[in-house]
Amino acid sequence: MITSIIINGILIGLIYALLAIGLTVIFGVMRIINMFHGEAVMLGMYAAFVLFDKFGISPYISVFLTAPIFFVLGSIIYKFLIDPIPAREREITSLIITLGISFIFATSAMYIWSADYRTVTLPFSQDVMVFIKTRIGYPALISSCMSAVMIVGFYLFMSKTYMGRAIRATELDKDTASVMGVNVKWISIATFGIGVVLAAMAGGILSPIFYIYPFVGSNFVIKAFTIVVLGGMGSVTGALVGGIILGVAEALASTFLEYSMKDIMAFILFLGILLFKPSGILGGRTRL
Amino acid sequence: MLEIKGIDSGYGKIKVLKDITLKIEKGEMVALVGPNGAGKTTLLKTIAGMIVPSKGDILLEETSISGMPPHKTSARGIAYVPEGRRVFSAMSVEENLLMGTYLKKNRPHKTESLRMVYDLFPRLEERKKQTAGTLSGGEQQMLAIGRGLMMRPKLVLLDEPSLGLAPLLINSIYKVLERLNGEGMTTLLVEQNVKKALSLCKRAYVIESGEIVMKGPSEDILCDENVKCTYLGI
Amino acid sequence: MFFKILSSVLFLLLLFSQVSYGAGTFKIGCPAPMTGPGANFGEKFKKAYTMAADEINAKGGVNGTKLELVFEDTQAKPALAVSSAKKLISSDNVIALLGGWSSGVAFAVAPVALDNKTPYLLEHPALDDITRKNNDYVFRLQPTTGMYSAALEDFILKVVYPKEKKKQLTVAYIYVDNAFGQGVAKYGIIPFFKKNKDKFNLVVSESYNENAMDYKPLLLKVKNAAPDIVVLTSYLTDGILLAKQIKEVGLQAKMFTGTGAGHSMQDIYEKSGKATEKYFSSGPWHGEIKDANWKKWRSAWEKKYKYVPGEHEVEGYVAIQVLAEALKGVKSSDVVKQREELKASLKALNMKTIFGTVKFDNFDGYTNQNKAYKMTAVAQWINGKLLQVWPKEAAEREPAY
Amino acid sequence: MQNRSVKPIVILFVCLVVLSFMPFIIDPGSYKYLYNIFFIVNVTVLLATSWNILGGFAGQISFGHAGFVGIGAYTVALLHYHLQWSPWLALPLAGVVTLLAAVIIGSIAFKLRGPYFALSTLALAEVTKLIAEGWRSFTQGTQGVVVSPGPLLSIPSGGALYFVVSLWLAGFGILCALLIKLSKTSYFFLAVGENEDAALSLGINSKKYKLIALYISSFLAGITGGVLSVHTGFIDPSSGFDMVHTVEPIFLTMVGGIGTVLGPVIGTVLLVPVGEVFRSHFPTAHLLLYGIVLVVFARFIPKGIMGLFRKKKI
Amino acid sequence: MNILEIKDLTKAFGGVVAVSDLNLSIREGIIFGVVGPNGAGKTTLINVITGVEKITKGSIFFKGSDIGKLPTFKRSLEGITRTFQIPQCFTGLTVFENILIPLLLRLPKQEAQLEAARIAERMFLKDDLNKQAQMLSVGRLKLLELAKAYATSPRLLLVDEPMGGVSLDMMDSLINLIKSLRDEGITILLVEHVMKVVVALADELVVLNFGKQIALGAPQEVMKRKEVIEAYLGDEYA
Repeated sequence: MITSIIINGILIGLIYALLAIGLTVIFGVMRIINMFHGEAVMLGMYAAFVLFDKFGISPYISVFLTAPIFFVLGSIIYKFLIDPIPAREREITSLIITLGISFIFATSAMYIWSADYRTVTLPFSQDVMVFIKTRIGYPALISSCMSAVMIVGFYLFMSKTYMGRAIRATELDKDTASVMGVNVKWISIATFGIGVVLAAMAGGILSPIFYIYPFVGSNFVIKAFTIVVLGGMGSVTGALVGGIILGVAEALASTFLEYSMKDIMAFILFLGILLFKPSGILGGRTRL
Repeated sequence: MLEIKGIDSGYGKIKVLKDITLKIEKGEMVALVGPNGAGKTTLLKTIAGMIVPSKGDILLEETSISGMPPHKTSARGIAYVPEGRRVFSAMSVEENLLMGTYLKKNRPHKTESLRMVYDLFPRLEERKKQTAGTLSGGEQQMLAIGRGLMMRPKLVLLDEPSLGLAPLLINSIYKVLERLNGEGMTTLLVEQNVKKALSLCKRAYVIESGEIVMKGPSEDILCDENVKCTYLGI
Repeated sequence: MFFKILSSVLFLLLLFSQVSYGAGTFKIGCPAPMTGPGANFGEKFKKAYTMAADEINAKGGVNGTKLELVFEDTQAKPALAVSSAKKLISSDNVIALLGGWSSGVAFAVAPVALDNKTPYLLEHPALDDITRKNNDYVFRLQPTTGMYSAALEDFILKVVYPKEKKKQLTVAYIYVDNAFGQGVAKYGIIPFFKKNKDKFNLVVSESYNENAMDYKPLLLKVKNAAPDIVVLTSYLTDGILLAKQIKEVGLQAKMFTGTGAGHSMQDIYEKSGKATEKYFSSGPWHGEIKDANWKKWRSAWEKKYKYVPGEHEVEGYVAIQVLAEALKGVKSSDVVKQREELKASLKALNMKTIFGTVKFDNFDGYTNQNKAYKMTAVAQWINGKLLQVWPKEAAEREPAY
Repeated sequence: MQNRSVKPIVILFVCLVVLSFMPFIIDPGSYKYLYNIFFIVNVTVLLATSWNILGGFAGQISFGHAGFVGIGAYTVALLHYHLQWSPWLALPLAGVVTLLAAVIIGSIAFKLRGPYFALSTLALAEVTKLIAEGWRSFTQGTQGVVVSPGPLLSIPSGGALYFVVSLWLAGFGILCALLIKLSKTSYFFLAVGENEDAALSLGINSKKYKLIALYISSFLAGITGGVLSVHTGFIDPSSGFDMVHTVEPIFLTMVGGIGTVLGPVIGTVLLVPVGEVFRSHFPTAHLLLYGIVLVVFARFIPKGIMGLFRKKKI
Repeated sequence: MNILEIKDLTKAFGGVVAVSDLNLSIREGIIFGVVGPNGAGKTTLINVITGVEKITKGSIFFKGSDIGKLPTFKRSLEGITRTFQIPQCFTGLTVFENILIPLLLRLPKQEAQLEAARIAERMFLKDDLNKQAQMLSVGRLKLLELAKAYATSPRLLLVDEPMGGVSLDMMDSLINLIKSLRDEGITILLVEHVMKVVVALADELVVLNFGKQIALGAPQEVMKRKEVIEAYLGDEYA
């Protein structure tokens, strides 16, 4: 049973990590806490649902089709609502603005899709494979693997492409990045867009194994925050490690203590890291 | 190459530079010296576009670049090598250098540029995978200069390249600068190490409290009593 | 200056909101979760109330007075619900309050109803304590959490236990950690299995947070205990995930049963990808299904809303009918007196509805509680249909056990 | 000088006394909903003021006020439930118990600065909520606890009583804020919030002042929770520790003007009724409208309403 | 009598040694100059004396008692105050409030206000009294730094590059101001780059390079030493 528990912990941890990445990127580069992160996940789930329901496109494919739309959405929000705020007020004002947007998104979703619960039921939703005596459902397996691929892909984007490096450079030193020829303003807009895309993609990938309703976003936010802190703010590998540690720790706590203990476990981890290594598990400097 | 006509500049309402006029010819290496807080860095930042001057004009090859954001001035060929250790600390050495080829026009020359920098600073090649933040001060300075050179600039603005370095390292960095100047690179060098800077450059400007108080050939400035007094207290 | 104007305009708006419009109707206050996680249920009840009220109004209303429904969003939060209830009572002058979906909300609203001497009719919040507080203004027509398992207990003792021919059956119980889940656990399921210790061994009994994403560690633990019977008390979303993940971890048992709520909603079958096939669900029944009126109502519902109604829809619909019936006894025109008359009339009510007979009694510590033990049933999911299988007299088909 | 510091206190006192007569002018019996809104406004003023003392005066942004409110609310509810205390009598204790909790919370959270401090308060608030959910034998878990307020000094519990009590508690909160603002301490708060390193180098014991701000803030927030629990007559973890209690005081203070005594009051008086009116007039769309109001306010007046006035001492 | 004694002081950041085995004694009532090229450890020395940075090795005695373990604010209350090279003012507050804050720690409000006005006048800040600190120029901010530090009634004042950004005409008055502070009996540790200022002010001068002391003595004499000129001005100068 213990191997099964750990394997399952890792699989859910990968999904947790994907949920956190959009948040950590936006916070890392712009020091903005995006309060509508959960709602972006929710919109991603609905996008996946609609494309699956109407056109039969698998969420694992449609996340790539809808990404440009979410990029534009995120960029517009940053360009017109957050960027014009004077820097001195931005840290907290952006909190209110993104909170307001979260209300707007959630209610709009209710008007568009009603408050009904939706699910994406794939043709192979009941199929199971067995791996080291652990039964893993295909949707769970594919979603976790997709998460891993996305995280690795994003890591490569951030380390191997000019744009990715420009984003990191901007995060580390705006002024110096700008004299390298980086249009810092545009990179900030793009980073916000990317953060929203990552949240929406996480939603899409989550849709086959979770349920969807307009207010589902709030379920993910605290989890995502926990991982951002565990892994270190702004760090992609940190989010991955943080997600897996959280997944496994929760699984172990819920097995050997009581199931309801797992959340307390998560917060004890959270506080412990904050107190003893506020820069996150991988710690040190801001790293990728 | 570069012509600055009577600019005022500063941060917000604080005026740091007053009526600065300055000229650099192509292929020239000019020093800008002055005490801490005199406005040297502010001037470089203004040229690079990080600060918009409130008055006056800046011309690069006869076109005004005044008020242009830094990513545009860099596209026009200005490389600003910031003071201190402003390398991208969490990125590797090679990633730092590649940031120098961020501009589209420089991307095709990526490999040659890297080769050139690694030839200039073999230390950097040895440590290309290392995180920049873990380099020693001198290596970070080399990295910052190398990164600027990756931009294949027409004009390099060097901000205190000898800051906090041991004499040996300073010498090796200065040798590189000399060699690059010999190859025709135009440079504006800001230095607190007056003697060094003046020995390298033929011409210099002295700035104090945001004003150019003296300009001319290096030898003249070195002999000036006032300068001696400011720097040596003699 | 702009803000001064804005604030004075808003203040005026506020005062105008006090003016009650549409006088000459019976206003019924409906605090419901219209946004937030319970919004789906708010919509269900809104449909049910509206359908019943429209039918009554089409026939000319009650004694010539039409019914008017006033909705307020509670987000399923007790504090907001209290605020809504106060507003409905004082500024909308409603004659009675309805429902509120969740036990937590009803628990908080009940004292407000008492303070304002306004009848409060519950059709779904099930926590026993709500009608055990000697609160004379609170009426409940449906079974309490403690009654939810009445039919299930009967079914397990009379059908399952004899059939298994084992001395002791092992049972795993998983329930959602909220007022409803706690209520069912505390008043229904756990006491039942403890009382019959000789026949059953409760090997796992754990609660879970309703927003959890991953139940597999819990289910693996259950699987490890290899129970004969798995009892689940869940809402919809958690029910769906549980059903899917039970399949995934390969947890097998002789019997899976829910206790109403999520497990008796059509959604759970479809949205779990049919994972609840053969699941039982025990809770409030879907109404007197042998009744001709029930059949008529059900086809009318399906025609109007294009889906098969469950317990929530029946309860909501019947609640309005019960109120309408009781309102026949209201004669005066002053709302304060009307409320008293309505209360008296509700107390005297004995009415046959499609949900069953509704009569509010005081018994066993309950006040104004419909003796609804019999309004529970065990139903089973077979081929996408949840049909009642127990008690025998209300069965639509034989249980597949 | 003396006059200048007494004047605002006198004005506050006069306002409170005048407003206390409101129930004689507008009948609480027939305007229950209006009084309900008044009550919510008063309580929210108290909570926003409490947040402002910590976040605005001392510059320590807290994401954990829901935790304080929850602890206060549960103190009243549990004293009533276990020991049959009158909830009214338990009210001051709500503040005290919350303050004691803040001693523990502060000793952990103040090891950190800036966003890390904010996040740790968020985590600590969640932990207290999980304890309230998990410790069923003591807190009744998610089932919640009923509180029946009963009369206060033979004044029957009802709209008028809630209004007057909440009004004076809000007044008490504003008075605390005023006294701080008019005292020397406010300068030390400002110094610590603006630049902790500079403050330390000038001999200001920053930890002490951060703790003072936290203690006052938590005491007021705990009382807020206590009153809410008395008014609602019911408390469960999801409503006691609702994230709204964290988020609402922050944006109301921001809208009104952070760090000023009047800011939280103005923000609350302006926006809370709007929210309530939206909610009852547009049961499904109110969050959408409220969201738009938030975005517009933050986008166009990022410094808050008090920021529009040049002189913003109070 | 020595007001400050530093014994075998070492401060390392990880592997980098900023101050190494330093021994210093500062007599009461003098201006003690500290010079050296950038990165020589001057600011680190100030940080260690004020307790912003913990000591790696060694000890610090202030008026004869070991203060090595006291927190920054207590050292300030004992009489050790500093100014920052990059001014650390309360930027959102007015100049007057900036000066008032340290005074409030030991005076009643009214007296503190009078005193603050007096200090502002003395520090040439009278005209800026009601301006927000963030509106000041760098030079004025340096004055404000000094005013704030002076308001704590220090016995030992550590001044980190007061002249940076100060206009030429202002420099002389500033020199006189610092002199007058010494004449009041305040011991001053002065870190400065502008040599003419150091030479004009310092009664005693130490030159640091790479965290080590390379010369100590009267300024005129020290500045002539070969090793100082090499370290400070470039090796070929001499």
